[in-house]
Amino acid sequence: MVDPVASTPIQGGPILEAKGLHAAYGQVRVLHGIDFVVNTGGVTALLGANGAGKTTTLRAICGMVRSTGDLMYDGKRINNMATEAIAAMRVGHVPDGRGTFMELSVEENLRLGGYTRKDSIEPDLERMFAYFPKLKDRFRQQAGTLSGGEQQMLAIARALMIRPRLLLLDEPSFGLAPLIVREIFEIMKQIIATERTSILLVEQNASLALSVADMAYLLETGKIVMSGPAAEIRQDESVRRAYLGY
Amino acid sequence: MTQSNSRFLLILFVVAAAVVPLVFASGYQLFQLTLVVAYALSVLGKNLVTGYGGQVSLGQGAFYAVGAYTAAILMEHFNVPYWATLPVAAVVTGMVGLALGLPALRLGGLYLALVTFAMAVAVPQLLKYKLFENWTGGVQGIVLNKPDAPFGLPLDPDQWVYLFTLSVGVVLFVAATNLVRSRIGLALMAIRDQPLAAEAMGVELSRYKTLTFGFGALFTGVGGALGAIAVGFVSPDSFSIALSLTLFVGMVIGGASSISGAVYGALFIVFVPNLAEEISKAIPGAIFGVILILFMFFAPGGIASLLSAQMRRFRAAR
Amino acid sequence: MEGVLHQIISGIATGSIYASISLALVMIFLATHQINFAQGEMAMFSTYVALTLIQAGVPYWGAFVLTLVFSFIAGMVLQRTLLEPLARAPVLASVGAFLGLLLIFNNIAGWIFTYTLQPFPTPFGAGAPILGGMLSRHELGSTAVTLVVLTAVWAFFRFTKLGLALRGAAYNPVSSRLVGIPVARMLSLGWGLAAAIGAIAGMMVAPIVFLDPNMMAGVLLYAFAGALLGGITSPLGAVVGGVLMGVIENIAGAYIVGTELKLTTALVIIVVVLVFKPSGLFGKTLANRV
Amino acid sequence: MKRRTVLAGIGAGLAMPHIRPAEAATVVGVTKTEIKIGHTIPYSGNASSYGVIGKSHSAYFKMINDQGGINGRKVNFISLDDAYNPAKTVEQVRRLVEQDKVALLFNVLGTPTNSAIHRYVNQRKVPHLFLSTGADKWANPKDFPWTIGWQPSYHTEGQIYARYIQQAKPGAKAALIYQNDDFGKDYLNGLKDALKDDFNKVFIKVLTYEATDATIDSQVVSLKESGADTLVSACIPKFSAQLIRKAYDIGWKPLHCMSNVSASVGATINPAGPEKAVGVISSQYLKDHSDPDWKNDAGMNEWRAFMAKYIPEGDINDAGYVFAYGAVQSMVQTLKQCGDDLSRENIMKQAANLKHEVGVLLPGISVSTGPTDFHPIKQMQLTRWTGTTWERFGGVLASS
Repeated sequence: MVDPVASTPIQGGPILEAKGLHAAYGQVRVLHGIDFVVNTGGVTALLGANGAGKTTTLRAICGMVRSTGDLMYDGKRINNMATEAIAAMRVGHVPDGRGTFMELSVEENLRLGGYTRKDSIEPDLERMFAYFPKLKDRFRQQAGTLSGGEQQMLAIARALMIRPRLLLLDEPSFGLAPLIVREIFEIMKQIIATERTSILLVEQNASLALSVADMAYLLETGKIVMSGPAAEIRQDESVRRAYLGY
Repeated sequence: MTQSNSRFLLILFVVAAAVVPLVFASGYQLFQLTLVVAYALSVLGKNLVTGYGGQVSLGQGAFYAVGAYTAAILMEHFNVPYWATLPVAAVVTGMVGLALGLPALRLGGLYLALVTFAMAVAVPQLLKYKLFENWTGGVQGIVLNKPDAPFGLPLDPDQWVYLFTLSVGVVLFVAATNLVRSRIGLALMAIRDQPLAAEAMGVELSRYKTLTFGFGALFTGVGGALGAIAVGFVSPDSFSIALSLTLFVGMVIGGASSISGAVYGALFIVFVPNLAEEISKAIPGAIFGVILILFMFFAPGGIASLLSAQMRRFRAAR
Repeated sequence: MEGVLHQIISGIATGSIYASISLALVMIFLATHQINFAQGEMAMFSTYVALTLIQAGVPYWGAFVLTLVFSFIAGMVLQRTLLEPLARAPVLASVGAFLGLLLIFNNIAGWIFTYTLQPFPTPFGAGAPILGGMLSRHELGSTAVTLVVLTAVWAFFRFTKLGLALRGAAYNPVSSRLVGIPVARMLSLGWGLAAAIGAIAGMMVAPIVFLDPNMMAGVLLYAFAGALLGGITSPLGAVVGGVLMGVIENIAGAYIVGTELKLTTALVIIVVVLVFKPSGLFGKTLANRV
Repeated sequence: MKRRTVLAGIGAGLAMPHIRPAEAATVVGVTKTEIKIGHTIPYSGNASSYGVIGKSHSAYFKMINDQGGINGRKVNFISLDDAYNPAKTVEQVRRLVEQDKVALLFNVLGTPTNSAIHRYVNQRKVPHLFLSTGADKWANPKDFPWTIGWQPSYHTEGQIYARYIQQAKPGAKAALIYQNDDFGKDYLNGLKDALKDDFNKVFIKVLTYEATDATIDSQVVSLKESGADTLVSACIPKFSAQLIRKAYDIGWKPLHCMSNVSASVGATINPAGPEKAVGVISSQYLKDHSDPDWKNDAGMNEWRAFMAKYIPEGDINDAGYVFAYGAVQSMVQTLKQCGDDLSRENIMKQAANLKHEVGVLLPGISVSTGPTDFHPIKQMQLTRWTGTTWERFGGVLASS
């Protein structure tokens, strides 16, 4: 088998492309035709306020909400496919609320992350311990007993176990103390550098997100209102005022 | 539709429920309707515990039995008039409910289901236990006299028992409606939907849970007492686990989180077995099971929620 | 003293009947987080299928295996056709469906197979009972089978990827789908396995209590109580809990309160235990930091 | 306007309550061509095993109708499900009496269920005939002249065992196990009535079980430990079979008197193991299909022919069918005796004036009733299981 990490080219063409994406929860329409791209090996940030539709976008990608328009993953339309089928195509998802299997141990959480893998996952476990040494200490512990920060680390590690070609991260900073957030983002930078996974990062904390992203989109009430390279967005006056707070 | 309008309709409905059967129904049909009211009250008690309180009780039949036996023992051994047994039955079953509600706090979910299930199995065994035999009549049970209409009313016993039962039923249904709209009711629903948030908001979880259990037992117990007066007989075999399961069916069919659902559920458990029997004498139980499952498919939230959804659609269409 | 010993041994024998159904309950709980009240009736029905096969001339173990296959498939089909559509409905609707199933299986069994008590063959031979007649060969054999099933269930959940996925799917279906677990398939697999375990239980119980459509009516409550006493998440707990149920019941009935109140007493004891140890003797305590 | 009409209507309704005419004629449910008979039995629920009795009755009346009916009238047999729930029995019986207007009730099953309607049918003066229960209280023509049982009572059977034990084993140390309900309690009372003050001397251990128990092994162990050398058991077949097997396995060999309810070879002896039951005493009034003695018996062959033609799918080993076949004979005989006078009074009078033979009853046992004798079957015969058959001994015993 070809090593997926090595075979991923740096900053290739788009691995994920949304065109005119609409999504709704029953009668309530949340996304009104948005376009965006995640480039292979790149980090794309999706910014916006609460209720703008960021989480819904991730859920639409994973088939958790019904969508219309086009969602092209690796050249294939994936709208409304079964969630588990999308995961099997190596899309990792760190959901909002972290999605920890509270009753299971840390080890079991990680093994579940590797469910779709046919090869041995033992080396990956070791790799996760290298990123998150805290998880190694808590290997046999029930995941529900972990702190919020540790659960977030576990969620990221679990998603990485799938060896994702595309990693979806939903608010990894949510509800955590600033010190912990910094720790997690430091580790994430490390991951981005070594794993070279394509990432779609959803964040309310725009400055954090822009510090790791290379592309960014700004979402307001279900529409993309601004997009461009992260560095440019960072400089934009309105964004600075509204989202960066300086 | 305005609220006063719908209230008027409701009153009209209650009056019609009282008068129409008196004029048109035979004694046998009046007896069936009396049972409907008694079961409706019992299912209502279950709805309070499960639908509003969010606690699964599998043993509501035990409270029904306690209520029925309270009424029967008072009438048989103490010559208490039938109507006076109801408040006592209410108090006794309410107390039993509170006493059982206490461990219910410690054990939620499945454990409560077990405790109540066990209670439903154990109560008939306790009723025939030799220590209580002098009161309960042991395995033979107690035969009761049918009450006559008071004040020289020109009604036969069936008509009178129906009117009496219906009146008690209406009063308790109104009381239940007020209960779920009161602070207690709102707190209950908050506990059911968001236990942690409710606790954070200062709702005393344990107190309200126990209270619900007590109220639920009370309603079911009064239903049991009315049922005993109507049937005129109680025995341990009248209150087997099948009764608890029947009340459970009444709850899920009618709609657990509604007051009116109890009436639909009671109609179902009184009349659908007869329907099942019409369809097949060989396997009436299986036919009943199939009908039950079909209802779960097409009205998973119960008849009440199906009706209110239809009503909303109807209003939206207008 | 000999009497006490005899009561304990007979309690273990009866308890292993409860334990075998407890195991099926734990199986389905771990896989679906529900208690299937029709579990006992399904087991009874499977046992009739086995009896029909044996009477048709299939050798015991052949009928045994065929019955397992039948039950496994029937369990999966039931889940797919009846419970899958109710997945989004309130939990009470599923419980309602379980009760419907219970009635259907019970009544249909009586209709097809009649209500007459039927002896059911034992695979362990009819030799003399051991321990002064306290333990028949079948009771010994069926206890061994229960232990084998226990070990298999435990190992399945503990060591296999599929077992882990089943547990994950039951605990957290959303996250499970996100890591690629086909949750619907896991649920029907869980039903299939539970039905097969129930079928084993039925075939082991029937030679002791004899086969009739109400064979499991009395067993279900004890099995449920045993499963919770042992801890509903633990296969080992289910077996220990079931056996304890049998022993407590016997001791209470023979020496403490008499036979009329033995069930009540046994249940009170269990409730008291659960008040002090809510997750059961072997269950996991959930220390959930929010 | 509209509202006022509605209220006026309500007022009228209250002022003139519907008054039902009193039952003027006592001929109900009878026409020139038909007589309606009502019946309830559990077809659903835990006691649905008794449903075969209702099934048998329906088939039997179909046969009667095929043969032209009774005195030219066809029987319209309405059998309803009561799930063994007394409240449901009341509902169904009231339907039969008030809506279907049956002439009489026949063979309603169960003690609690019949207790629930006992007073009602007597107030209404509806013949309540040949009940399917062995309780003793149905034979009370003074207070309940409209109710009459059929089978020998459990109470009587208990007395028979008491006398047998006193005579066969003086100084016996006996034990009793009974099902903790009305059926089992009747044996206890029968034994107590027969032994009077001696009961506590003779019976050194009395235990119960619940019909919902899984096994009664624990009780058997306790019974053996008590040191008893004699055993009376009032159990249903499932537990009798367990009892016989367990007692044998633990090497306990008491003189065992077993309730007639469990005397079936098919349902009790075979499951327990015929060799383990050797020496068990029971008493019978019906013939047992699986007993080789009746292989070529005329009465049983008549029944077998009926089964083959009308209930071919029925389980021939189910004693319920034999019981039903016997009970229905008394019903038919009563109607035959009524001739053309099918008033309720006459039906009851004829039901209390029977003297007929029934092919499925043991030789020497017959049905007889009188104005003060509401025990249609008073006799039983003791039997002993030899390992292959029930061997009757000691002649037919009548209740005292």
